Amino acid sequence: MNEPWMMLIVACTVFLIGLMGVIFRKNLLIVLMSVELMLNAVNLSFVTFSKLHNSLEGHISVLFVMTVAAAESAVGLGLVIALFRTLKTADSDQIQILRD
Amino acid sequence: MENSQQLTALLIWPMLGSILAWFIPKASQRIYSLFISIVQFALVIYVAYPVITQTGQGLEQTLPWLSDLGIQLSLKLDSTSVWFVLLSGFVSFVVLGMKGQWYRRNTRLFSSMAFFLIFSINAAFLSSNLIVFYLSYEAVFIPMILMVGIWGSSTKANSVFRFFLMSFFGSILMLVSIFYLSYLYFLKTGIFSANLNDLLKLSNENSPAMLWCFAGFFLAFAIKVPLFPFHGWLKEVYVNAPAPATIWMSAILSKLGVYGFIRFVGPLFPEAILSAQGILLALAAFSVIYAAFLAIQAKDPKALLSYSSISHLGFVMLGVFSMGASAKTSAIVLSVSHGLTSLVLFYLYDLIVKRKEDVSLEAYSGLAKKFPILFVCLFIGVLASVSLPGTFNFVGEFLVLIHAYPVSALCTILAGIGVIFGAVYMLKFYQKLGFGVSSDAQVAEVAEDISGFDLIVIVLILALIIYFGFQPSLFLGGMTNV
Amino acid sequence: MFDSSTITLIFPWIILGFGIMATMLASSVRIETRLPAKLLTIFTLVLVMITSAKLFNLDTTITINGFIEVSHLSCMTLFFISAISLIFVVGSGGYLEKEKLHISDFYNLVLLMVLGASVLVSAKDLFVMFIALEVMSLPAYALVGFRRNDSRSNEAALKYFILGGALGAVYLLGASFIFGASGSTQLSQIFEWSKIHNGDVLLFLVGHILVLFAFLFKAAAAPFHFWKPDVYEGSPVAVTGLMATVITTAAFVVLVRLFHMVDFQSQSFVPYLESLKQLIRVVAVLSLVVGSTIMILQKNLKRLLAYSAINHTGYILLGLLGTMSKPEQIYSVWFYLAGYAVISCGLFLLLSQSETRNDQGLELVDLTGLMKRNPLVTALASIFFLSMAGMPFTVGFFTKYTVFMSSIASGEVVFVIIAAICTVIGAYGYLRPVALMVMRDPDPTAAEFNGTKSNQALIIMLAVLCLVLGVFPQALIQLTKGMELIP
Amino acid sequence: MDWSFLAFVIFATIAILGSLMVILQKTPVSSAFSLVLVFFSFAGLYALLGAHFIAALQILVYTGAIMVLFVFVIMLLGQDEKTTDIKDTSLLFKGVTTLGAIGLLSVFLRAVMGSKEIVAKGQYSEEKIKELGGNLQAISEVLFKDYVFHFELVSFLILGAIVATVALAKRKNTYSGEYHE
Amino acid sequence: MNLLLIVLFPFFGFMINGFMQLRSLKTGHKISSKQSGSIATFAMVLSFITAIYYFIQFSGQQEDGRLIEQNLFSWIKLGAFHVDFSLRLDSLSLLFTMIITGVGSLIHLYSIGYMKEDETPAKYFSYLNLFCFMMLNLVLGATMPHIFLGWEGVGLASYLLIGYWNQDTAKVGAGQKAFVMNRIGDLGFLIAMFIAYKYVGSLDLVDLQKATLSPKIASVVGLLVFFACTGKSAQIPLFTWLPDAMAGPTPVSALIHAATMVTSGIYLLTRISPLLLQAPDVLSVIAMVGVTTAFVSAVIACAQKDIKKILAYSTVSQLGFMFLACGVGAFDAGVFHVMTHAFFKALMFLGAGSVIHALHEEQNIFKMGGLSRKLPITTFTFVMGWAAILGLPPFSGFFSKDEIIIQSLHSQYGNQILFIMALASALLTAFYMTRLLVLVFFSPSRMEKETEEHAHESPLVMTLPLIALAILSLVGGFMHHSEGGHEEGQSIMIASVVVALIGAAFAFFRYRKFDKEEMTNQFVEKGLGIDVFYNKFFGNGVPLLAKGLSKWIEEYFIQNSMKFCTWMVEFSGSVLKSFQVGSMQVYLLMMVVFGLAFMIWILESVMQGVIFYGK
Repeated sequence: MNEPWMMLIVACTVFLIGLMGVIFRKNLLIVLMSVELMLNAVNLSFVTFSKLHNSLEGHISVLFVMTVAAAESAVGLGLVIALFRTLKTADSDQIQILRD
Repeated sequence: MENSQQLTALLIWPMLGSILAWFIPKASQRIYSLFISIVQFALVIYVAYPVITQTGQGLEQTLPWLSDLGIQLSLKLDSTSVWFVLLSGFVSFVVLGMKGQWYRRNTRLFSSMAFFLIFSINAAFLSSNLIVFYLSYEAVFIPMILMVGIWGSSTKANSVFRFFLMSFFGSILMLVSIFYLSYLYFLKTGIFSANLNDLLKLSNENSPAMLWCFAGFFLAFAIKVPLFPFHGWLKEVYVNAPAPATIWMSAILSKLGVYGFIRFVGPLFPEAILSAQGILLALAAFSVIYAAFLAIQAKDPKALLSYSSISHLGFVMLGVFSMGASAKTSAIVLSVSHGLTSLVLFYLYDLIVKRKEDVSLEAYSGLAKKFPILFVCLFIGVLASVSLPGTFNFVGEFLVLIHAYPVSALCTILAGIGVIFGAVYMLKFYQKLGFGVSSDAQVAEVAEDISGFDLIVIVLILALIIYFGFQPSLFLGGMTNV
Repeated sequence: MFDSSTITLIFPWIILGFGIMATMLASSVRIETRLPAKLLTIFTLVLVMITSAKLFNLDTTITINGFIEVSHLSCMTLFFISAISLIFVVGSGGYLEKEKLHISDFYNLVLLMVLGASVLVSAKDLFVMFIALEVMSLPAYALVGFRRNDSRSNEAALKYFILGGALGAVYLLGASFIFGASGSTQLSQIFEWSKIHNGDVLLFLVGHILVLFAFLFKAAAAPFHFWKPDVYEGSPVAVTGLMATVITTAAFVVLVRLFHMVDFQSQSFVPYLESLKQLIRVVAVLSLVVGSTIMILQKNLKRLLAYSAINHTGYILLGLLGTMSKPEQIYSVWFYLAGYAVISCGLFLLLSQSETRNDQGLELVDLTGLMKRNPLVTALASIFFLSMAGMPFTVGFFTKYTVFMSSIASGEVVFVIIAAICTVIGAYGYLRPVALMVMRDPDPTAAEFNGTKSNQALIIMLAVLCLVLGVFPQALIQLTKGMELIP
Repeated sequence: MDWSFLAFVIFATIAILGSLMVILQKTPVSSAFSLVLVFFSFAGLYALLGAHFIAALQILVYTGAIMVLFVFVIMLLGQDEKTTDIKDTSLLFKGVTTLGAIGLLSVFLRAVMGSKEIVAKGQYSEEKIKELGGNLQAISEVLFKDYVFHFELVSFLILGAIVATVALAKRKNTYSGEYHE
Repeated sequence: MNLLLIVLFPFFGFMINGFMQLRSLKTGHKISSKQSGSIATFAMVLSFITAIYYFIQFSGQQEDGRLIEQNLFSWIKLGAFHVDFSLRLDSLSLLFTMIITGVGSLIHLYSIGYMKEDETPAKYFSYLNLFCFMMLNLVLGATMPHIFLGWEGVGLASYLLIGYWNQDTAKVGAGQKAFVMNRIGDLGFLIAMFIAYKYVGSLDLVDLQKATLSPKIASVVGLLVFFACTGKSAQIPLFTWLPDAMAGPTPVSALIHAATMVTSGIYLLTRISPLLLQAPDVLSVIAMVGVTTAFVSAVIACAQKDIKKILAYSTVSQLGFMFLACGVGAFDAGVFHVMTHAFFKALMFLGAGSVIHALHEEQNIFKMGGLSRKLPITTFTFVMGWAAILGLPPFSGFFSKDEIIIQSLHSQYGNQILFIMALASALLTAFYMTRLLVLVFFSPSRMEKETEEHAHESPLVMTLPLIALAILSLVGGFMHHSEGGHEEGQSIMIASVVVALIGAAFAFFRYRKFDKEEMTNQFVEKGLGIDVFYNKFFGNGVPLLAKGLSKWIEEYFIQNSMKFCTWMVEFSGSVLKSFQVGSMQVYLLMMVVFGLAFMIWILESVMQGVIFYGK
């Protein structure tokens, strides 16, 4: 069997790549995708730990995370659509009216 | 100590007055306020009478309030606090009789706030639990800010803010000190308490922590009094405040600081005071001279009076920092006399200003001829302020200085020089207002001389000032046995 | 697995669930008719309050499957959250009407949010926490963006959503690390594990810190506070009020649980306690400073209140700091939360009555000279502002009092002094609107305040509550003292 | 060098490269397709870990549902042209972000090294799962026995998501301004 | 008979007149000077009669029995500190009482005429009575604070009377100057009391007289008390207020600034003489200051043109003589000179008042002349006063002044310098007094026509006191029973008379035919620049210092430090605010950076450096 920490490294890397995407992509859709990436990475981490512990909690968690991810992306996309209606853009640079 | 249930009356009555004020029609607010305050004064006298006569006997009352937070409503009227309570009762009664725009604009709010102020002041003077003291000490801000803000002469908010922020800054650090003291007490005994009697058990400790706590207390009270480097807020507020607020501030609120020093700082931190006594005395003495200089150059008469207030309170602080029972008593006497004097001066100044507004004089001059009786009264007030022998102030100032002298000759002499400058600026003040050729010939018909309530009250106070100038034993007798 | 006794324990949630479904049905019939939804919501919340009040006399803490805890803490918080929401539901009708937002969905979302918050405060499992957090947050995102045609509202919602989503993922990563380290997601088991664990704790620590970050974000503690002013400013006032009360309360309950997740007596975690305290110190001080200093520069009232909320977060963290070594002091945190919620509930309801001349939201200048035009509102607003500043004889004083006391008792004098100074700065910020209202002459372009009688009565009630609690806080303190934290 | 390791390396590489592509692609559509790639490789990793049910769900839920949603919205909003935002972002910003990510990664790496010490204490070993009749069987049992509360809660989550999305994304404001009672 | 009566009569006078004045302001009813003046005078006469009663009582008693003490009430009692409010009459205070009430009565009487034209005579008389009341307190008080009460009280009355015509701010300013300069001296008094209390433990005069202090303390106390006296009695360095004080009505100058108040310094020094005798150094200081003052002010007087100013400087000079007497230990001689000086100087002031009255407020002696024909009684009485001040036998001044000059040489503390300076001062005195006399009364008239025509002798109320005082100036010298003539005193006596005559003759011949204004040395006329110096240094310096303090410390330090605090807070707020850029991604980045920092920090501290530095 592979060393589980290698799996974790993959998870962490993907997580951080997702984080980077959230931070520096301006297109809100890509930002949302990056969030999905982060959640996926977490899933991987859960499953790995679950395997390590001989436990099913991680698996169950993944199920819920998936659901949450779906729900979240639905709401997020709804928000993007609403924003697009008022501002005609999906660019995060355009939403800096509220500041200071 | 005698257990007494009457002390709460001193808190309940003004609170009641504050609430009921909202249900009184505007036109009769002055009468109402006068009534409530007279009854309140009578109550104070009634309650205080046994304390004054039976020397050394105090009244005590403890109500459980927030015992789980270490707060008890322990009230104590002893020979230290009784004078301050009496003074505040008297001053409040006089102030509420003053006529002015506060009885024309937002009247209900004014009376309500006034009684809330009286309530807080009484609570502060009576409480022997430090937290309750702090609570009331800070509650005083609220009506004060509103008064200055709403009825003040200027809409400049800065002065109010400065006053509030500086005082609040000091007092909140005091709160931290109180907490820390009660924490120390907790470490010692396992009980959380902020009662003065309990905390006094810490007073013989001489640790850096106590020094820091002292600093917290010192800052709070030094700002309130105010002492030299902490007086920056004072002038603007005094000048902009309406007369009642000014009188309250200079006659009573500054005494809150003095009282705090006498009641709490002195007993709690004897070691700290002794170790810093030189600096403290020097600060007090310097306050006297410095404020006198400021008063000399002040253009606005009210600013002059404000600075003179700082100067006189410097004397009081000199007495307080000299330590010792006699010096303490002297400081109390001077506090009371300064309270009465500043009451007279600010009161009369307000009357003059009102008259001046009535006749639109460009500058103050030669008014003595037009309002002779008013100016006779003012002159006696000025004399009291320069503490001429025969006035109450002289007794206080003399006692303070004579008791401060053995502690620090230099500071006493420095403060004594303030006496000279006191004469300079007060005479300047009087001369500016009263003497010279007046610029308006028709004033006499338009504005009347002092009369009615004003006259009665002022004559009464002046009579008191002179009477106590010769017979101060009332104040001295009760306090020697403390 | 759910026997009858368990059912009674989770009865409030069941009611909430049915309420949500009923409201949804009611709203789906015709979207213009919102009275049924509103009544249903009120009815549900009242029922929840009653049922949770019934659970007050529960003398033991019951944990259902190790996931959900029914205790004094959770019942009180549940009661409290539903009461606050009830006040908002009752009080914000006029506001929604005015803003043309009055649709049934609002009530549905509020109920969902309450459900999430109420589960969150009872959650004893990292995963329940996450789901409940999302149940609470998703409606909150929608509510923030409820003014769909307003780009500011949209912007606020999106910011909140993206940041919330990212931090949610961070939370999950942390939770997975904790799960990896301890083998469980249940707090009680983690606690047990921490007692006996002896070895490398790095994985756990990283997970724990990540989890804490996520909830510090929800609680808007600096430096995780950035979203708060923007979101407050962009969202409808009633929603801001709900966020300031319900979400803050729930977030702090969880935060407290998370901070006390491990047994600090345990050998492996002894050094960790000190570091954790350091973290709280830094975060608390940062929150205090950021909140108070930026607050005094604000022109927009909601933004000001957002920074004030950050400032308050600092105080609560200070109380939390006190509890790290003295867990019995935890009541100070609860008390602070309750007091703060009462104040901000009143204040936000009051603000929701305003009618400004522009869409920028209520600016500070809109309050100019309010006393001459509307003395009642001025009085009420002053009471709330002074409460926030911590003036005596208002509840704000005792909330600060308990928090200071709690951290002094843990020897954190320096931080209390910093907090005290920040209080002064903050007081300036709260006094500015009061001074504007009281000291200035009326400005013809200033805002109008028109509320219905019932709303006014509600606000007056809250103001009186502020004052009453400022004089007699014992009852509330006694209640909060019962809210012990069980690991 | 066994096969599973090789599979791991392949999947892991695809996953990481795919994620990098997600955040570096110019058009949202290509990002979305890169994401699909990542999802697939993740499914492979799950399978390697013996979580077959999860692997299947991964494909179904993510690729099947979420990605479709994304692509749908992309098309709805007409976001299929190239965006240059990645270039517009200042180098400093990107640099700090990358540095931060690397810093975090190093911390995480150090932390997950601790996983080597983990002692399995759960009851669901591979043998046990086999005994129970496979991964799906075991999960279902746990899910509907112990985690029923979560399950119910998640249903409300979905409900909330629906209501929220509907409330947000409705095209016309149906508010008429008057009460209809 | 009650000792209190002496004090109370003037007090009642003050109260009655004061109330009448206030009432008249209300009703508009004018009170004539006759009405109010007779009340005031009556009060003083009653007081005088009481004093005479005690005089008679005392003269029938032995030296040591001449003491009456009357404790009125306990004034200040605090712990160990105790001051009674009690009156004490002994021969010294009786003498002063008699001077005050006697001369006071005459001057009150005179004032009735003088203030006839005044608008508010009741106010004037009430002030005058107040002054007498305070002055009597000063001399009758048994304790230092009581004396201080009177001491400050007379200062107050002096202030009020100098600035009596308060429409004129210059006059008010003169009063203010007097009050403030007195107060400077009073500070010495106060501190002397503090020290005395510290080392003696009591402020009762008897205790102080009995006390034996270390020479150092005694000198400090003595010096401080003397400093107080220089204020009240217008000695160097605090003498400049007295010439300005002539702004007040002339009877006031006669009473306060010649006869009574200014001599209270002598009274005080005499009172604490036992203390002073313990500190010989102080005595020599007092003597030096006294004689220097006498000489300097005599010089200044020679250059004055204003009749009242001449008299004022003359008063300062004579007071210098009295201090000289005290300084050489001859307190008796000093007190004796106080008495004679009270007679003749009051006489001269009143005479001057009569002249001024006749000439409608003309005070320049070079605009007078030849008045002897118009004002015969005034002239005659003035000549008597002149003779007295010159010390011509048998006038009163002869006895007292010569006593001082003799003592300045022959006393235990005397020396030749003092003697020579005293003689020189006497010479100058003779010169300037003769100059005054000749220019006013005997030289050719230099008046304007109109004033000359209107000049007439004063009414009886004014001349009567003049005559009475003239008689007193003549016989006053015999009231003092000198302890026999000194052998060596004879020659000195003759020398001083000769010196006086030389001065007089010189002046007489110089000014006999004077018909134009004399060109005096401006520097000398302006008081040798001392007053100018004070004005420049203190008059401008204090406001300048005040302005400086208010600008540099108050504005720049106090106010600006408060502003700085506000600025600091606002600045840090705006710095922190600058993080709030509005972009959620920047927010997230900052959270990541901060989070990373926290994480590393925590883990480093927990794991003691295993994260990056390895195990």
